[in-house]
Amino acid sequence: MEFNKIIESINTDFKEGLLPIGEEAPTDHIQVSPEDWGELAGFLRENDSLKFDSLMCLTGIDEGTEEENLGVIYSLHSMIHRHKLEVRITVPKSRPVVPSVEQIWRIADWFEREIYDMFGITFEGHRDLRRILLPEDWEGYPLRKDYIFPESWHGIEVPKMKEGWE
Amino acid sequence: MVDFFLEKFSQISWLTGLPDGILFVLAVILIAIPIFLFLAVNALVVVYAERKISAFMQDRLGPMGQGAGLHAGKWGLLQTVADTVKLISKEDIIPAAVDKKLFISAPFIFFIGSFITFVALPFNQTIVAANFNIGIFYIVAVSSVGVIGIILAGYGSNNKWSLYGAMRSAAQIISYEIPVALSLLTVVMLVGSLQMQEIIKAQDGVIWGFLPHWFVFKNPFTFIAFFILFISGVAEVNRTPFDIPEAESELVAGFHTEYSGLRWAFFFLAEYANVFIVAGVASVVFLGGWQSPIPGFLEGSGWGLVWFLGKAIFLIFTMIWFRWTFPRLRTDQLMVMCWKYFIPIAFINIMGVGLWDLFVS
Amino acid sequence: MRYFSNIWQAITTLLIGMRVTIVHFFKARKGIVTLQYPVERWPRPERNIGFSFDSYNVIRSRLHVDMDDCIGCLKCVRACPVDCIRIETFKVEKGVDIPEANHIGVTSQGTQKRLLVTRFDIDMTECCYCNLCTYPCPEECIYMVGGPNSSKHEIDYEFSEYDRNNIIYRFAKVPPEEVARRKAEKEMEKTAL
Amino acid sequence: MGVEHDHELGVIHAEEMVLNVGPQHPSTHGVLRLKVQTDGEIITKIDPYIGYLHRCFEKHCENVTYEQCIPYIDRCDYIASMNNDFGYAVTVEQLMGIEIPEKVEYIRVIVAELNRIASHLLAIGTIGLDVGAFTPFLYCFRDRERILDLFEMLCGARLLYNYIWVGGVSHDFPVGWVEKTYEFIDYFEPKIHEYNELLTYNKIFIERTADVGILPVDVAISYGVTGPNLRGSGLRWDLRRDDLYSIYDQFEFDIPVGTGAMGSVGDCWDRYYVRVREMEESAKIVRQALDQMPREGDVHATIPRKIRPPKGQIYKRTESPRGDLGFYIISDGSPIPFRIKLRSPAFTAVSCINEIARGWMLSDVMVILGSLDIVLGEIDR
Repeated sequence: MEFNKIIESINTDFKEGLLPIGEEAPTDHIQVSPEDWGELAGFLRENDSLKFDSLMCLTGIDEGTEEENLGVIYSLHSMIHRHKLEVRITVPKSRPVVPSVEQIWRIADWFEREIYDMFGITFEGHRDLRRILLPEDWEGYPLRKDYIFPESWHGIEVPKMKEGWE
Repeated sequence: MVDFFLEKFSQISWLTGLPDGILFVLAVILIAIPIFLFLAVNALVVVYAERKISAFMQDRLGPMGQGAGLHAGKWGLLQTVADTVKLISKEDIIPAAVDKKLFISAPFIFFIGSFITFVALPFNQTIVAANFNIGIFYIVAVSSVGVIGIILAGYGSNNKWSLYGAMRSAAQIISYEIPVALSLLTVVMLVGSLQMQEIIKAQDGVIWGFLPHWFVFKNPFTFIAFFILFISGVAEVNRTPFDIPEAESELVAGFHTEYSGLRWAFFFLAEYANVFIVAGVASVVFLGGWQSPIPGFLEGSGWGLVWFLGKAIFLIFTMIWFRWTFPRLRTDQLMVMCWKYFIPIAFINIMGVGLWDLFVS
Repeated sequence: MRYFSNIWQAITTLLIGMRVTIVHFFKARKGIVTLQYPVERWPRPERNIGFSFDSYNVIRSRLHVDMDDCIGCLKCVRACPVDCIRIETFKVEKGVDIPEANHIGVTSQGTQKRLLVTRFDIDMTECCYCNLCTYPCPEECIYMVGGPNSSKHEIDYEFSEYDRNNIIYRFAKVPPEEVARRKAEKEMEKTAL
Repeated sequence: MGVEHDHELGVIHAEEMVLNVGPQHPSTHGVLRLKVQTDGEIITKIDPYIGYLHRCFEKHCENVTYEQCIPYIDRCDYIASMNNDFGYAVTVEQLMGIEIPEKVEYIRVIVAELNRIASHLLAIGTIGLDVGAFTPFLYCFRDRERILDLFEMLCGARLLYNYIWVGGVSHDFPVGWVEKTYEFIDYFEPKIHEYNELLTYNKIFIERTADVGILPVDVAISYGVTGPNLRGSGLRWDLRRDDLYSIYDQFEFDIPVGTGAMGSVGDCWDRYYVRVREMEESAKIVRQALDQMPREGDVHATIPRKIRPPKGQIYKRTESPRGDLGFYIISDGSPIPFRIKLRSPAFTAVSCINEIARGWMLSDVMVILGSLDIVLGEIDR
């Protein structure tokens, strides 16, 4: 299905006027608010004409220190209809909470844990949200742009310089 | 053999004064030392053979020594010697959390289990430590003493992998005792004796004009019985495809995960002794032991030793060949194979041998 | 029925497998691929594996710098993804030899040097052998030894050492007292300003 | 392990045992740790712990230029570096809108398919090792070695190539390389028969893998499992055909899927056998590509001096030997990427292990893990 048709379908079948249509609207992705996302995800997964049954990728981004915004990008794909959709959600750094889609796409379980690990975005409703790549007691969220690398961890100094090398 | 030594002792004048008990112990020690040496040499040779054979089967060279310095000698001949030196000189580690008594005694129990089995194994017409009248029965009974060692090792190591290995091993060895005993029974039925030498002597002569009158060729049922015995024997000594107690890709090293150095060497030694026992028993019972493959040709006690060792070595080669060809079975499949396939077939075999003996021959 | 087909399948497939290994066993002379490393080195044309040495295009081995050709342009430093190259330079008169600093003014390609390279260190412990530094070099003075560069420097891929610091290669040929003198001069200039 | 006897009810309450498989274990294919809850030998729950090999790949990439990312990407899936580089290069090229010379496309396809063969050889060898067959593993390595020799001849490196660059490849193939590759393909195709004889149709191997660890298609899709694992579950889904990139439309090749020949669709044997079949298909592609490849032509022509993609973002996925290898690249117009996210196929594959290994025995976990063909470098990044 074409991107326009997907938008249309969401607007008509899910919620009237959820997504802007027109010149200024983005042509490759849809931007939704965290409040809508929980329901929309289920709709995208279940609706027969959309049927986004596979979550290809879940990317977290930190939009830089000035904007103070964190984002989550869902790359969806339908194995049946062979169309894709990119969904973006932006949340402020002060309250980074996004509804979890872990029970809709099972892979989101680990993808969300990874983003929680790296960006500190909390996924509401995730049944097992803990760090995945980093140790459980790691402080900070490394992929945020304002992350400062720790000098030491559990008393292990990070060697800055080596002998004979300034 | 004990009688033989006692008789010799009685001819030596200064020994006759000693009490009988001491003479008996002396005789036993004189028998035990060669067996022990044989076990050590056997392990050295079989380990080297295993390395080389596996290497050639896998397009490798195996241990080799070339160039400057003392590597492993020509063709890696010193590899196992070097191994031995390494094992002996290794630090003796007893992990803090193990059950010390069990941990220390386990390798020796395992070793004793295989060591005492050699007592009844005839190497040729005369060399047999004790020519029991219940030889086969003794071997079947004693060869499962080793499992106690394995269980103690697994239990005493205080390691989950070891425990898994021990439990698997116990189940496996106890199960495979049955097809082994049942297939030995077919021969016992034919011979009417449990004595090893009697069984070998019964395999004298020619069958169908050209084949040696070994029990493996005697009739179709004994032919199957031989394979059941051999494969169950392989299973009993925990070798691939039945090596689940030490399955290195699953249980790290199974029951001897925590062992190293000399203690581990005892497991190793006993394992290869067991390999020889399986090959030896199979060749005695089904392949005519010291009987020449061409009846009437190259007989005598010297050649008898050669024929026996030759047959045993061939079977050991086959076991090595198995090991480097097959994947490993799972525990439940191992049990299925034993209880659903080997044991029923072994029972049918016994019946078949009896009927064949009654009606055909 | 399945019972018997299982037995039959097991026997046949296992025997086929055993045939494969025994064929390898008896053909062992022909098919062995082992290389007995310290004695035999890699290019061994008589084995059916591996290729002859001449046909090599590139080789990833130790980095080497021909200091006489280095103009200190820092292109390799910028290309390195792991920051394992360190260069320090001093401005000198263009194209003039400085014998006390072992400095040759003109490179083999005829470029006149503007800079005296007092430090050119490569930490091979950090090097990831990506070869990215060799491409941008305008004078082709940093390269991986061996392969097409074997005429410039023979192959050296076994440069193991007991001390990590020995794998930091220092290519600059300027004597340390000369470096110290120039540093002091620079300091003087700075303070004079 | 405390066993507690409840005499009143006449039942025995047995506690479950927690077993740590890994991080150091012979068959976790790296430093994966599985916290396994077992009831005897039966698995009741598996909780994978990853991250022991975390190397901050994504953070690194935010600090180096697009060219310098490639050595890091090599090290993600270190078994199939060429495919990783290929995916990255294709993604950045699409972001920049670069056209690639035909010869470069052919070289890329050839090396990527050769690397796919090498990766699958490792996969089928290690599954053999996991079930206890040592010899097939060494046969596979013997043949993989020849592919690595080809790569060494091509670019000097044996494992981490940095050969495929954005806009081209680092340099042309050397004299004699094409002939050597032909020679290898001629040598390799009959060898597959040998693996089949020794391992694939071995009864014990079939017993160990068939009907074990069944991954149904819907579960596979929901878990994002892709590549040979998904095809093993019976879905004909291959990005080389279904989401075309590069020049894969010019070759004739089959996409093997699991059929449940030895057990049920989606079992370990199917996943294994799909890989064996895929090696044949890759060999076919390499042969066709070698036949069609223009011998003359420059491979440097389109490499821009400085890779500086326009502001924007892209998600592109390519078929690596393990499945969909996706790159999400956000560019802010500078030569340093704003964000690179690598969507790793092995990451999704290992996430579903609890689903498919539950209820099987301890020995089966290793087989299932082997049949999923994971590379920890890619999972932990």
